[in-house]
Amino acid sequence: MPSLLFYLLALITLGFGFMVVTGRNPVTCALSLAASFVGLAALFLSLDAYFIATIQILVYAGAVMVLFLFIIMLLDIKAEEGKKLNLPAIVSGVLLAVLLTLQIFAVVSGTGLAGKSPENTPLALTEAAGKIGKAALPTITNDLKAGTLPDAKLIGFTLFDQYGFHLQVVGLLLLVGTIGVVVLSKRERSAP
Amino acid sequence: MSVLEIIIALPLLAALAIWLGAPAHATSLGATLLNLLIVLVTTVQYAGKAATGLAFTYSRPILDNPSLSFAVGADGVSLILALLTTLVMLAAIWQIQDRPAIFYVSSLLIGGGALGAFLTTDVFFIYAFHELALIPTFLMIALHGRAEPAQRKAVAWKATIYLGAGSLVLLAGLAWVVLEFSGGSKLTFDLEALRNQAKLTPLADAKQAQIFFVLLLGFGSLVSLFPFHSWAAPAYATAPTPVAMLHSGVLKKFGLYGLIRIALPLLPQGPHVEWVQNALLLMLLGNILVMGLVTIHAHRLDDTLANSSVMHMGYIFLGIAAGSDIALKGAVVLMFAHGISIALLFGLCGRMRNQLGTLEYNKLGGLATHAPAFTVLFAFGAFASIGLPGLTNFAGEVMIFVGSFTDFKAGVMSNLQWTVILALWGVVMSAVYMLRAYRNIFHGSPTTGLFMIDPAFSQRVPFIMLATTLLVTGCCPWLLLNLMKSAL
Amino acid sequence: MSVFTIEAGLAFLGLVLLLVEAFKPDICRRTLGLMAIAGTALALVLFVFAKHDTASLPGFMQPWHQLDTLALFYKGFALVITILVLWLTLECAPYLTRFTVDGKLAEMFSLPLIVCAGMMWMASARDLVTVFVSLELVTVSFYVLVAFARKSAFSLEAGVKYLILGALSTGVLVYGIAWIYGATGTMSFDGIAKALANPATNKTAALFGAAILLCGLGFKVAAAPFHMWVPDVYQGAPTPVTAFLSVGSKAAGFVVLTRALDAFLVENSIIGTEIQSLLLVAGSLTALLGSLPAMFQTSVKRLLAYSSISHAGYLLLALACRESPRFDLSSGGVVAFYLATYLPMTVLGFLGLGLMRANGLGEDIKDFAGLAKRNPLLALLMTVSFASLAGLPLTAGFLGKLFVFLGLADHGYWGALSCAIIAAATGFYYYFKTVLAMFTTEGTDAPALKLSSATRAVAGLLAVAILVLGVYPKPLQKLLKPASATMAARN
Amino acid sequence: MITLGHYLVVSGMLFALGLAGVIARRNIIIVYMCLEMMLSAANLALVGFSRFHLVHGLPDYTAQSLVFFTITVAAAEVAVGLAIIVALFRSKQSVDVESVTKLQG
Amino acid sequence: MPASIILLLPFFSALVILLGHRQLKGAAVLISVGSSIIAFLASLVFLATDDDNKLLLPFIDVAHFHAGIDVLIDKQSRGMMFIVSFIGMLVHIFSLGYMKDDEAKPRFFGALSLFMFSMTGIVLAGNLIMMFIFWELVGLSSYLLIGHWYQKASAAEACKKAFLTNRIGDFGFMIGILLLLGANAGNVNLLDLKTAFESGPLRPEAPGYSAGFTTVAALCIFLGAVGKSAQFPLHVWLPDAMEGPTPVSALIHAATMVAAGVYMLVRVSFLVAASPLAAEIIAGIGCITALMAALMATQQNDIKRVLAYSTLSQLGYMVMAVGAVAMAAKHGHGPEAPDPGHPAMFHLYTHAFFKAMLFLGSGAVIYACHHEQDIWKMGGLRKHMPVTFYTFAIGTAALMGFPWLTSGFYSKEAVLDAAFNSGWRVLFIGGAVTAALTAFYMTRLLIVAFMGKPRTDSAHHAQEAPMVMILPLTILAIFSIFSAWDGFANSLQALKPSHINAPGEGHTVLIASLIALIAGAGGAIFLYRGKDKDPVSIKLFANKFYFDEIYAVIVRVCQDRVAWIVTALERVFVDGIIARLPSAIVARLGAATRMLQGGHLQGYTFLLGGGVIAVIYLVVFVLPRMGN
Repeated sequence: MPSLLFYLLALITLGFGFMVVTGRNPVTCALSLAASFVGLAALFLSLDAYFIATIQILVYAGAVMVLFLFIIMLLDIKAEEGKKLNLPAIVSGVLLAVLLTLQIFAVVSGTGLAGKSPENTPLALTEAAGKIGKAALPTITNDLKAGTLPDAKLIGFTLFDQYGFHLQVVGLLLLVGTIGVVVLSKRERSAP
Repeated sequence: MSVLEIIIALPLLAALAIWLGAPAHATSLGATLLNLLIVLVTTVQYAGKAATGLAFTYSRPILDNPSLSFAVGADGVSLILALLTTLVMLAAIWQIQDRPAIFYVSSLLIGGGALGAFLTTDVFFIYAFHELALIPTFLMIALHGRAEPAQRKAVAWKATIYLGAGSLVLLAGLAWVVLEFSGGSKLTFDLEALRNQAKLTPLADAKQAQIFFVLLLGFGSLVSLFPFHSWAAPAYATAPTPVAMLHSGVLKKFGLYGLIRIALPLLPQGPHVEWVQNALLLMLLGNILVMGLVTIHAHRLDDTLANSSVMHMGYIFLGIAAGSDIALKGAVVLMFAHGISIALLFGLCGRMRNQLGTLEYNKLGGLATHAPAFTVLFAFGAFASIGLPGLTNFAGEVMIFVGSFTDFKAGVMSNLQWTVILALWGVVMSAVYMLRAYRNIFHGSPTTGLFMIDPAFSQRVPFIMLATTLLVTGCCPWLLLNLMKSAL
Repeated sequence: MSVFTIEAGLAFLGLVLLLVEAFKPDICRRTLGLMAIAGTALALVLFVFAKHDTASLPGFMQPWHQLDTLALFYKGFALVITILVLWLTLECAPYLTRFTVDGKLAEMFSLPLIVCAGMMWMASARDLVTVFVSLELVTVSFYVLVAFARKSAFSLEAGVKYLILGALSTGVLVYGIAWIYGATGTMSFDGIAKALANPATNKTAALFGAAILLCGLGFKVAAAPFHMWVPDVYQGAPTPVTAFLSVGSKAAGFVVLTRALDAFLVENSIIGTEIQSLLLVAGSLTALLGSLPAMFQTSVKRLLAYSSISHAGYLLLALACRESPRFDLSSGGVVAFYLATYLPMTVLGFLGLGLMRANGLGEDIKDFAGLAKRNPLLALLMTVSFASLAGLPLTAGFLGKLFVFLGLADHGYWGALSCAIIAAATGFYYYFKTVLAMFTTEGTDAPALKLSSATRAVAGLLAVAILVLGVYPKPLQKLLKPASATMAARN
Repeated sequence: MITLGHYLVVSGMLFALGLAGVIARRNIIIVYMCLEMMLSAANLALVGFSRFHLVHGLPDYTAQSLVFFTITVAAAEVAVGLAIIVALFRSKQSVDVESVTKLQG
Repeated sequence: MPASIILLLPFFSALVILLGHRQLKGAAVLISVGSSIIAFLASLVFLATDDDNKLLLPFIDVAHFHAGIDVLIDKQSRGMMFIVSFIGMLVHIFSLGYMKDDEAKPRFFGALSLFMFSMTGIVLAGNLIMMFIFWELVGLSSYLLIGHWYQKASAAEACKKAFLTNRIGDFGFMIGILLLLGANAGNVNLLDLKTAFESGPLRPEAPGYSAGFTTVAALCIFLGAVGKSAQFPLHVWLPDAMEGPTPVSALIHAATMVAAGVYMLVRVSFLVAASPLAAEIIAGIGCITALMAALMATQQNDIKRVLAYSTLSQLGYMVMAVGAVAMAAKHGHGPEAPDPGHPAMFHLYTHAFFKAMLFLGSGAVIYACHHEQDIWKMGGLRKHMPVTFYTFAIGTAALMGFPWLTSGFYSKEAVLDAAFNSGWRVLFIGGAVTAALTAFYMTRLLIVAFMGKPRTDSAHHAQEAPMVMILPLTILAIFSIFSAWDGFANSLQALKPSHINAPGEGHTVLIASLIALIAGAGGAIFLYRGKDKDPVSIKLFANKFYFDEIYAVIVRVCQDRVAWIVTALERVFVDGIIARLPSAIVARLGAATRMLQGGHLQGYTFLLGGGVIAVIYLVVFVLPRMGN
């Protein structure tokens, strides 16, 4: 992948992220977040994670952001303009962010992991077709043999073959979330 | 099932029964009296056995590894202390009048805890029972202490924190002991097993000294070893009478018992390593001389008694520091003696406070005229703590002093022996403050102080019992010594 | 019947109860509660008699679920605490309903069942994915439960704080998982252990990942410096939820922590010493930061929250002491033992608090004044509970602390031991401050406090459990013994 | 050449950025957005690692499964979280972090 | 057998009276007097028993430390026993009359029995521990008896003072015992100690012998005697002890208990002999006490106080004799080895009779004068109380050492002889001057109290004492005269030195003492005849050299002030550093940690984030470098 594109995408992600953090208007923030997530999704794409990129857009940039915007609108939250900024909080926030970034820099530069790149660790699709063996579905092996990465199929296969239990738990979790939302935002039927 | 288990359980069960609604006075008195009889019979049995080691042992395993069991067993030392406990308990409970049930319950719990601590042979339970006995002590000081609520709470807190911290240091020391002496395969809390291991593979002297010092600090702060004593005087001065009697008389002996029972057998060289010995000697001199002077300065009877009780601990520590067989036995005798005498004094002191409302020396005087029996009883306690021969304290003290001079080379005095000389001056000081108290309270014209008459005979019985004990064991200390035939 | 069936059934029962409430809105909340309790109790009974080997699980579960003693113990633990929390909810219902929407409590009976299932799954987790999903199931449920009494400003505030901080910790946790995965290339504990025992594994990345992961888990167990949410949330949440959080959630967190540490501190682990030092530091700090501020609390509930922090500190210290050859309990065993003793005393404490509230009293220490006169039994039971929390001998709390202290001393961690001792000494102060208040005679004009016989029975049972565990812990130790054995084998 | 390191640094910076936002912002909704950002940053790291941890020459899909779960869970969390925030707003007419400072000490 | 009767009978008498004095009432008196009579009879039997050293009762018996109630029966103890039981019996009988009207008679007689028990114990003690036990017990009985009229503040203070002063002496005594015990392997049996010092491990030739040790031990033991026998500087209690009833003064504070110190010193004379320095100090202290007390006595107006100072002075004599004999032995002037006689013991023996008689006589006077004790308020009693007067005069003569006729003369000669032979001439001169002073103040007393005209009504109406009081006086008067006779003294085993009738050095001693007697008595007659008030006034003597005042200052400064300071320091430092400082630190820490829980979400998130960064820093960047 061209470096330039990576830097562009990183800039989009981090830049809009920065706007989320600094934006005074919640709506701006929400929209910036959506934009940042789109950039992130593109980074996922550059990492050959097409399915993840898709649901990042669908779920995050789509559903979650809509939810945020909806709530912001619903509550009619004003911008923080009139409010004083909490200067110590800002300073400490920035300080911690800088420190954390420095630490991550140090860790990344200190590990051998950092050297891996798409160029020196290419996907080996056709060999994989042989190695995956019979366990996988034929459609996956066929795609692999054809030299395309059946990303969604592979994730789906992993999820439903191995992580069936987890899926159910997550399903339960979503249900709990639903119940929670109902419980927490339900209006009182009878005034006391 | 061992008879010792009954002895431990009886007061605790009685306490429970009272909490659940049994008549407090009758139940507690009956249980204590019965317990005293059982202990007496057991003691006589033990003396008759001519056995020297542990007797009446019984063990109920609780954990395999770490090996922990509810094990009871008694030798002469524990029986002497059990006897002390039951005697003081009986007196303390007997003298309670017109008080809520919690007085009885707490007395039974303190006594029961003390009995448990003295009669179990598992380090864990020895520690545990003592803690059990401490709680009611705190509660009673805080709730029914003889001071303004805020002040008595402060006093109770001071004691609580001191003793709590001391207990934790002690716990650390005990843990260390258990770890060092358990042998390679598994941890054990069984004192006998630990002792055997200590005999088998004694530690290096330097290490013994370290562990001993930790134990000394832990046990010491429970016994108000100088400079960890400042909880004791206000606590005793404030505590309700039965609690003051039981804690100063009995429970405080736990720390000393622990040193004699746990620290010394496991770490025989501990107190003799130079730095530990010097530290101990300095501390006990603090008890004797500093606290002696502080006691002289006291202006109230409860202050005098409370501080004197702190002071006298110095002598018992001296016995432990000396470490010879005679001195240790002397220390045990003195523990018994001090327990009885201070309980007697606190009991009388409480009665005086009830009747007179004050214990300030300058408001008292001439009580002997109208309360002669009371005076005589007080004299027993006072002269016992002065160390008058014929009362038990003397036997203990003289044995401690003698025991400190067993390895004396003519012309060369060791630090220990110099300490004894200074400690002897403390005997003079205790005469000073005790006689001053006696003079101020009982002597003089009856018109100079408040009026008080002798309590009814039935209320004198517990004190007569204690005084008699002092006299009998004072004239015949061999009665106690016969229980400790083997070397400690 | 397999264990998994019971767990799934429990979750299902939660849903059924929701449906029951939905379709029969006028159902008596007591019935609902008793149904939940009965269901959980049934689950407990079934669990005891269920097959306890991995082979009995459905095939798709087998790679993700382990049924070693530790897991089984915690599953039972989760069931017991759930039953108690449900009971506590019933006890607290009279005042809780004043703060809930329409005075309904249905979700307070159904969500705990789901939480219980989540905790049981956490106990068996063999990999980080399972940990993550079940942990989140529990956490999200707790977001709801904490804010459940939302008409109370406290409950709502607690909910917001728990939400923000919980979500933050989730982010940290996932980031940590990512790095651990990056460093070891696997998410299963066994794989991580294997990779960490391999010197070729990148140490810095592994350390970084492990550190962040432990931060995330540390939040769940209230380890310093991630404990700051605990006092506020515990104080604000409805009392049953607080009890659930402080016992159930914390226990679940410790299970996962035990599993993770078993992997991180595997023999010859490249990050072993660092993580161990971290645990010692964090444990000491937690014990102190829990104990010191607790001295000044006036609210008993908040005090219990701080106490729960300091208990977490002791537990962390227990985890830091790995193999104790002269001990039948491994660190995991000690933690399990400690938690088992911690359960009855904490629940009893909260039960007392709940009963006070249910009788129209406050949660402050001063509200406890004269309790001994108003209800001697309750005062006695509370005293037992607090004595055990303080770690007084002959109560369960003492044994737990003793094992921890012994372990520390055995390994020669004197610094940590002194911190723990200072914390415990401070503990004496604040626990007995409360006990003292109960026995003071001033201000006892308040009316006598009546307890139903069922309440008395439950509270009495808990107190008896504290005392029995304190003097006869052998069965419990036996129960936990194979756990340590298997872990020793794995280590 | 773009390496895993680059992705990790971007993920780390996004994470740090989110953290800064969480600490600095007063509007709870925005705080919550920043939290989502942090979660996404973690996801980026996961995906990055999974891409370069080849199993049979393919990215490691177990890690991507976790990402999937994370996103799902995040969605549920957002739902519940926003519900709580709504409840807070209803009771306090504010979503400022300073409106929840009653519990302290 | 007689030994145990003599020892235990009074004990049981005391016990019975303690337990049942309310019920017994008058019977208590009879029990006590009866027991004293039986004890006296037993002591007569006892005189004929053989030497013995046996364990009577066990006390402490641990390891190599054996301290039982074991009696050492030899000439010294038999003789002393006779004195004690005899005078004890007489005092009991006298008290029947003297204490007739006292409400607390049972208490008095109980304490008297206790005293008899304790004193017997001292006399019979076969080892030093037992000696110490009874040593303390006589202290107790003395305390009880001095404080018999405790309602009087002066009596209450006096008994306290007596006990405490004795305690200081006992402090030294105990140290001495411990030193000997340590040096002699736990054995403080008197016979064994004697062997040890004379031929055992403590003899001067033995390896490791330390002269300093012997001296220190001897002096420590001597300190016990200083307290009990009221030697300078611990003499202050004895005059105050006269607050007690007069029979008590006679028995305890004149005849027996105060002599116990001397008796004890004689018992351990081997120890004194072993250390020349100690012997010199002992003799010196004795001489100082004798002289000083005699000087004080010249200016006292209280009849009992005159006698008390006289007692002090005579005790000083005896102590001086102990030291002098040991010194003389070193110069080769000692008695022949087998002679058990000791001038100190002999003087003790004679003194006991005449001093007891004098006290009882003064008691009779006080009784007759309605408890008037000031001699200047008496006068002319000779006519009203002739028997008392004559007996008193006999006692005075004996005390002055009226030559050849009285027992006092012989014993005093023996003491002066020992002093003369000691090698320190100053001892002898001191003794002679004391003799003169003794003659002076006793003559003064006799003249002022008995001669002339009655000066007050009470003296005017004085009547002769009743029979129970006269009888003991008479008996004692007889003894005051005859007790030094060989037949008497030897059969009573009085330890009369064998060379007593042959003073050496050309009668120097005899002449000196005669001169002293004449000078003293003559001076007194010259000064006091027919006077109604004291013509001489020497403040220093009257105020007892200001000892009480000095001691009061010492007590106030060294004890009370120091106690105050120590108490304050203890509060501030010990309590402050050990208790309040840590708790303050913890409290401060607690308050500080509480600040972390400010309730602000931003603060919490900051802490959480900061915590993560700190943990990362610690784990990733610090710990791996520490190389642990």
